Amino acid sequence: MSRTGKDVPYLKPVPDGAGASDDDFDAVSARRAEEALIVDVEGFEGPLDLLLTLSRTQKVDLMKISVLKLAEQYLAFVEQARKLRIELAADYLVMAAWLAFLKSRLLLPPDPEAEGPSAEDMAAHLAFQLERLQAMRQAASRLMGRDRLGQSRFQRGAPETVARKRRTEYQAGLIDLMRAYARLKTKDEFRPYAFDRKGVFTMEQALERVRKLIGFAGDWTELADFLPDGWETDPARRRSATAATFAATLELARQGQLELKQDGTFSPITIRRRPN
Amino acid sequence: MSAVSELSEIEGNPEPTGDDIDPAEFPPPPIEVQERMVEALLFASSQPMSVRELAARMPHGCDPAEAVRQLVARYQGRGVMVEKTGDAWAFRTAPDMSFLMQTETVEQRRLSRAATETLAIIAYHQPVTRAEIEEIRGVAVSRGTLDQLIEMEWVRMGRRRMTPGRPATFVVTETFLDHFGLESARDLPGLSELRAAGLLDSRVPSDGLQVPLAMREDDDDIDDGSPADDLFEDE
Amino acid sequence: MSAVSELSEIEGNPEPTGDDIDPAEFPPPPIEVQERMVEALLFASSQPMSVRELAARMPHGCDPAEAVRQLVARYQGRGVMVEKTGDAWAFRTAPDMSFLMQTETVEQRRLSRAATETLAIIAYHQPVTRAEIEEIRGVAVSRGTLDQLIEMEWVRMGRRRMTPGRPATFVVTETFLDHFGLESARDLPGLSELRAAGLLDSRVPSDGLQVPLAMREDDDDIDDGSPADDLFEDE
Repeated sequence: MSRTGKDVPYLKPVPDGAGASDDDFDAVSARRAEEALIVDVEGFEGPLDLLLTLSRTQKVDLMKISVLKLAEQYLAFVEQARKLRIELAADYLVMAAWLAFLKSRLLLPPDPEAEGPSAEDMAAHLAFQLERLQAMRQAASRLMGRDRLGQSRFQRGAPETVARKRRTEYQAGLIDLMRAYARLKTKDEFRPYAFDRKGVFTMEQALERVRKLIGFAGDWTELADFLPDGWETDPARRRSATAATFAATLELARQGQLELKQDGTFSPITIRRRPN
Repeated sequence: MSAVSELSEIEGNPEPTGDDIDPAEFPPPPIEVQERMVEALLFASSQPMSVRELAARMPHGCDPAEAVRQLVARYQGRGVMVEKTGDAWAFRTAPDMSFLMQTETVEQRRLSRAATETLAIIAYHQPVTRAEIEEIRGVAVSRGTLDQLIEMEWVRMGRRRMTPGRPATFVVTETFLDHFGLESARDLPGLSELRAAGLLDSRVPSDGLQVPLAMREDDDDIDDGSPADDLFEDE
Repeated sequence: MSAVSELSEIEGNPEPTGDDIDPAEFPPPPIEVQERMVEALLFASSQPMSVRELAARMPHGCDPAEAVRQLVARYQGRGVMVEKTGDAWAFRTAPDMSFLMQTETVEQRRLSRAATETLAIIAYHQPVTRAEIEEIRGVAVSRGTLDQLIEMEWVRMGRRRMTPGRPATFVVTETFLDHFGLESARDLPGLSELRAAGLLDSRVPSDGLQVPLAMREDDDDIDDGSPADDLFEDE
């Protein structure tokens, strides 16, 4: 520990057996210290922090700290706070309950039947935690005391920024140019092939239609009878509908839903629902 | 120790306490140390520092002018140099190292179809007005497309056409001819040549592609040289 | 020559530029010049630069690592020095010159005690989970504290711990190392002593041993008890 309690007015070193001291001054200062501690409770970062502060009054290496004594100090602190009608946060009371439990277990002879860690283990872990917290505090303070950038070490005050130049090179060859020109001058020749959606009966449409109708057509029925209404007269539309319907029947035959039959080359194709 | 008292220990960067001592009683540090001081000060400062400013920051009795002189000499031929700006001094990158301070990224991009077509029309029909380009392409020519071609220095403004409104015309540049390996725009191949070279679809009709047009009579002979800025205002 | 016959030539052979020259064919500059290059580059940047970043900016075939080595030696004992931070290098003023720099000092956001302790715990115990930090400090870690450290770029999320709940871990950054003048996290003061003393054990012990954890912290406004994983989903 780099500093002892003597720097802190309310943590005047308490002589061993402080409570029993005859010296009035010490007794008064000890009481003041306790009161200050309580009043300053807001300055603590929780019960562990308070325990660490209290542990310093033992003036021993944290490894050798008496957890029993620490528990008593803490409980006395809580008692004192109650007397002064200072409201303590629930955390502090939870810790008090835990320490009271630990204290009672430390005082009682160990119960061989008891489950879980022994009171000594719990005490040892608490001591370890306090030592570790203390070590981390010291580490933090050493870290902050280093030659920090912007405080004792400095970076270049006027960094020279790297200029980022972006240059775009466009590529175009004479060929591109001439093709572009040819495209423009022959625009009328290159009429894009426009797909005539109105005159096309899709296979999806045909599938849907045949699936619906095949249930009613129990006997062999000509494929032509499945063509949708209004598609039989116009040759282009009839061709599209026939092709789609034929493809659809092939698909359904593949799925095992219907059978196809053709008596001879170019004779009408007939279909029927596949008997179960 | 309280949480509060420890804070100052952690955070409060303890100031060197020697401020009370009269600095004049102490001899200045050796000039080598002064040079180090100037080096650190110039490095960390965001602004060039004058000798007077340096003196104000250095211990009593220092000779920053001499320290600067030595520092300048020390950085002679280094990657950075101590340079005087007005009456102040600063570190700067050595001129021959400045190329390291910029990164250039070259991006290869194909010219857009709109730009290629516009360029082709200008090349084959120059001088040509914007309205004529639009008529040939069948779509409006965006300002960006022409700007891009002008920025690339492939196209420039030509003479104004002596027609109502005196529209500006566009012509191709020497840079364009260089880039495409042409001696003049008249060397642009015509249709039959393209077809002979197997570059065109045979479906292209023979009268579809013209050889570059001769200059039109009605062009304004007075090249006023100034790019027709007003041209773009209607955009 | 007809334009057409020239076509293929033009197409297949874009104008030669200096850029096409294979840089590998040229020997790298002598190491003295490379040292000057590194000097210029590190001087120009306020942030540390890695050897890889240096190499990317230097001509092909250079050996920035060797150049840095020579530069470090050259600046030994100067007013500025070449410092290593993680894998990167930077010029920083020599610490013994700090007394000159009072006006340069950046007013830094005062770190709370909670933040300072949390930072130290992360540095010495990294990678460390929020639960482990809480176990060490004995209080809940507020979201604000970690946010502040992350915002300062001193702390970042590390890999998730492969334990139930896959908690996120926290580690310190290169910016942290740079700020505190550390070459690596292994150089933290007193690290080996702390480890030897067994004080860097951060595992959360089994239930029976655990000292009650305080759930409140002054600057915690949103403590819902769960680690704020959602804030850092990109990790």
